[in-house]
Amino acid sequence: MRTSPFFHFLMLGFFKERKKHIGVIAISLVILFLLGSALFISSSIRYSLNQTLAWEPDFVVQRTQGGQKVNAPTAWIDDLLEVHGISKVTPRVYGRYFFKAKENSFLIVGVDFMDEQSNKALRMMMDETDLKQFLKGDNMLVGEGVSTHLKTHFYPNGYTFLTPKGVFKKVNLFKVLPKKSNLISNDMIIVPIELAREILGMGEDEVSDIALNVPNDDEWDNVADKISAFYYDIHVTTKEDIKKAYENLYNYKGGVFLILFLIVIVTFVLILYQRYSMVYSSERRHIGLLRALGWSIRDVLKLKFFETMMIVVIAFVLGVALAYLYVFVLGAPLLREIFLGGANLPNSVILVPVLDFGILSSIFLIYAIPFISAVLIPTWKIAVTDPKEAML
Amino acid sequence: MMKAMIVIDNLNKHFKSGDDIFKVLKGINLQINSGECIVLKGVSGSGKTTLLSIIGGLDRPSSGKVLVEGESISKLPDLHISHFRARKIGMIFQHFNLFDHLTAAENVMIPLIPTGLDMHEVNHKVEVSLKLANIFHKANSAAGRLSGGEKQRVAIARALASNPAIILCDEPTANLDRNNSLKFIDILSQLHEMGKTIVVATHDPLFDTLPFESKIIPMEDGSLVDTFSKDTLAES
Amino acid sequence: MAKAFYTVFSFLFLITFSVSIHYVATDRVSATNSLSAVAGLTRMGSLSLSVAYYEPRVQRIEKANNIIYPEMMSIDRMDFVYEN
Amino acid sequence: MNEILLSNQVLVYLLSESILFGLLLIAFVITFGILLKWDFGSYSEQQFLLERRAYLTMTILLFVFVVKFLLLVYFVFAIDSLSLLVPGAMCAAGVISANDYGMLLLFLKLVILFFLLLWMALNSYDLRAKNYPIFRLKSWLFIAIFFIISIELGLNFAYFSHIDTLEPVNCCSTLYGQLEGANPLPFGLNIMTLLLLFYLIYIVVMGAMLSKQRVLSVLATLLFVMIAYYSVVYFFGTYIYELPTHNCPFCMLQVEYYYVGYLVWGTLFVGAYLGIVSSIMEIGLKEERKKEQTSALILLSIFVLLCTAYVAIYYLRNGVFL
Repeated sequence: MRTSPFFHFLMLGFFKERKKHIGVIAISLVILFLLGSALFISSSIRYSLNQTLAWEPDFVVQRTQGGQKVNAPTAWIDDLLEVHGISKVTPRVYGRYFFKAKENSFLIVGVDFMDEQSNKALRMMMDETDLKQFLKGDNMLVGEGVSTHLKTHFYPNGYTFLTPKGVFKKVNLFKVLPKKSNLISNDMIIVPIELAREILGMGEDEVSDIALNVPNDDEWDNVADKISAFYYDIHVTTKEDIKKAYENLYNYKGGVFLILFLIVIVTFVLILYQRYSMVYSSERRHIGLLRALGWSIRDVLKLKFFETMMIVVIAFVLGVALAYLYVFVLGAPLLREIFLGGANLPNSVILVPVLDFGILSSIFLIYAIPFISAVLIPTWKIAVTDPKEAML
Repeated sequence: MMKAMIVIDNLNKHFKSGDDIFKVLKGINLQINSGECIVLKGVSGSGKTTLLSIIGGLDRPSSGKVLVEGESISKLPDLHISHFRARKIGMIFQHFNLFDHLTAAENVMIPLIPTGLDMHEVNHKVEVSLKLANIFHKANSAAGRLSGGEKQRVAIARALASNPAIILCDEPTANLDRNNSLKFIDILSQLHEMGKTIVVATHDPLFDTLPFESKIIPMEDGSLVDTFSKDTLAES
Repeated sequence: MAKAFYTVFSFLFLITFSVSIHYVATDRVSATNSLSAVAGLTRMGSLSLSVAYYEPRVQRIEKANNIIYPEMMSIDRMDFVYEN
Repeated sequence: MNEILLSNQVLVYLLSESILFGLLLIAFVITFGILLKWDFGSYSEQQFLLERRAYLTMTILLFVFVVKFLLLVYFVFAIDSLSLLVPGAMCAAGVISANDYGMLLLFLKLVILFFLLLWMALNSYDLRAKNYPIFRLKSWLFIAIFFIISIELGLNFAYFSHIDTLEPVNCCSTLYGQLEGANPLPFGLNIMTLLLLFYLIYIVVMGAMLSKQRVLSVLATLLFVMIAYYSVVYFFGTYIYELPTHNCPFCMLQVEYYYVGYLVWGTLFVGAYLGIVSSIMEIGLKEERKKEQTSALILLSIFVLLCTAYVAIYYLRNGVFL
């Protein structure tokens, strides 16, 4: 085995006195773990949402009055269809249904199953016979959160909705949406569009809002301008806006986390500075001896630098791996509630692993730079120890 | 033909403590030739340890010069003075100064690390100097577990590791019993035969009658009292 | 002691390796597919947050999460971020 | 609080830069004190203390150099990821031109890295000599670097706090594209003459380095960096993107082009820096710096080969030039 004598000595010092390093590595692990988990969760959610964006409509047109969204008339659909460059204009009917007993709410979404895209998507979820069965009666597809909630309140096979008109409407629970889509479907109830109108108390000529696609990206701005000019109370949201909102949401949550971490890091730096000043001052005689035996300041600095780098690398790999295990294997219990909220229905999402250069380098920089900076001055102080210390 | 190895020219050293200036060495002039053995004798506080560390480049003079093989070492930048220590000086300390958690061989390795040799050469040199100091059989025992005499021999092996021309000993027998002290003197005479320049700072009377040619220089209150040559071999 | 080094670093390597194995072997496609299916069906891809920031505030019936200051916003409320 | 400032990468970046600045501030105070009292001939305790303190400056600067280099890559990466938030920006080009500070900041970063490298070279020479012959020179150089870095820190904060997320910015095609026939190239060159110059100056640089014409090699390398920049943006880049109208120095840093931009710009700048610094050292201090010269030559050659390879491979595959 060809190793350099310097390396050999570095390892000797490092492993024979490992007790000195374990404390620092432990604190580092905690910090890296928390930081890594927060960033992993937010980037994973952001990744999944960006994946679903491809299926979302390019534009959503809403009617607003006094800043509040109100239902739009179906007549708008025909107007929009006449604009050149617009395809796939579909009405959307949705709203929240409050489960009075516990003050929880579901998202009721009405779907026009005759629509081509909806039909295709539905086929991705169930086979032919199921499909026919489903369309026959008053059936609903519910998210996992809804299904659990209903079950605990003794509605295992369906639920009787109370419409705003005071009529009871019984709907069968046909199927639970897969757990994998929990990120968006947890509190969702999918029903045929007419049924949704009934439950939400909307008129036949009303829709919640209108979704439309513009296949030519270059025309987006033009079309948005054109639609906005149609009515005085129209509000147009583009896919870009949604994308930005996601970006902001997770920058916001991640950012708040990071700012909290800055405080932690400052404390960390102070502790490190103290600790290394202490550890190193106990090594004073040793270093003095090394210096007396012909080690230059540069050699000692090199030794201490590599020692620090070993700690940084060990802590970084372990910390990130722990965070990975916690978030992507165990599903980040507790911490994910900060990102998803835990006020309504408990959501157990499956977080798709996302590791990229941006996250890893961010974690590394925010940990390693304060760490090494804190150790720098104590290291220098010990490295310039007078060789005559060895004579005392 | 005697070659001047170390030349000390009007060397002064003082420490400041508060407003008082503490003069440790006062105008020392000395020439040490290659292959000579010098014993600096004096009570503690006479400045012999300070003189020794200035010769070894461990401490800096306040004024005056130390020339080793014609080159002044008292004003060299750290990188160079460290190099000088690593190549030219073998130090033997009063308290052995070994790393207790390392083995004997690893202790001997330390001065060889900054010289940039590869592992193979280093191991070879370690083995040679351990054998020279007659402690090779304990190469792999932790230094902390060795007896006083064994520790001393490891310290000697370490001082010899980079094959230096100059060996400096600071109170080498202070922590040894009489038997081990005599063994130390044996090794010292071996080194003398090898042609090393040796400087010993001690107050041990054992060094008054060394079995080989040496020069005893008494020190008192920071100055050399008198220099006289004493041929102990001729006397015996 | 170089042995200790190799032990520690092969351990770290093992960890990195198993993380990458898990990362590569994770079934991303089916997760993405079921998300896409729901998004395609409903034309909606918004998060199923227990807080829906796109909802108008007046409609909300919420439990005060701090009994001493019931009017204090809970930490999971996001809508104030988007008021621009 | 601006939403840009809440982006993870920007936060991490600004924090790192601030910490580095704190360290540099310590180094600055020390260096200033040393410059006032430095007297190498003296045997006083104070002089030895100053010599020891100089080691702290060295340690800090070495650390800062390494981290600044990493942070430059990280900075480019961060602004690239911000292009999602800034309307109209398709890549880093749009974000960097979102306000007047961006381009200046990027330029300063390149300048700082050059000077830090120069400082490293001077320092290693100074340490190897036996009497710190250029100690004052390198200290003054550090003080100059410190002032540039202070400006850079200010620009960092000014830049990131003045990115408007509502006002659309220009994308690279408007920033670098040839609009209305205006010629973006310097000295009224056209693509053919630009390419001719590119290879010609490359040969001059090689020749000057090999024949040890130091002054010529510094000048030629400087000129080469400039010509190479325009050549990559207006000619070689189009082969990387395989689109004749796509002129942008930043898009090639993205994953779609396998991050090749980092390699292209990295070899060019590191190669040129090493060449210039080692040549300056040889002019000023009469010292052989063979290793640096050789690595500079190798890096610049890799750069030229890489650029040429993109064109050649495109031609071999499609049988035509763009």
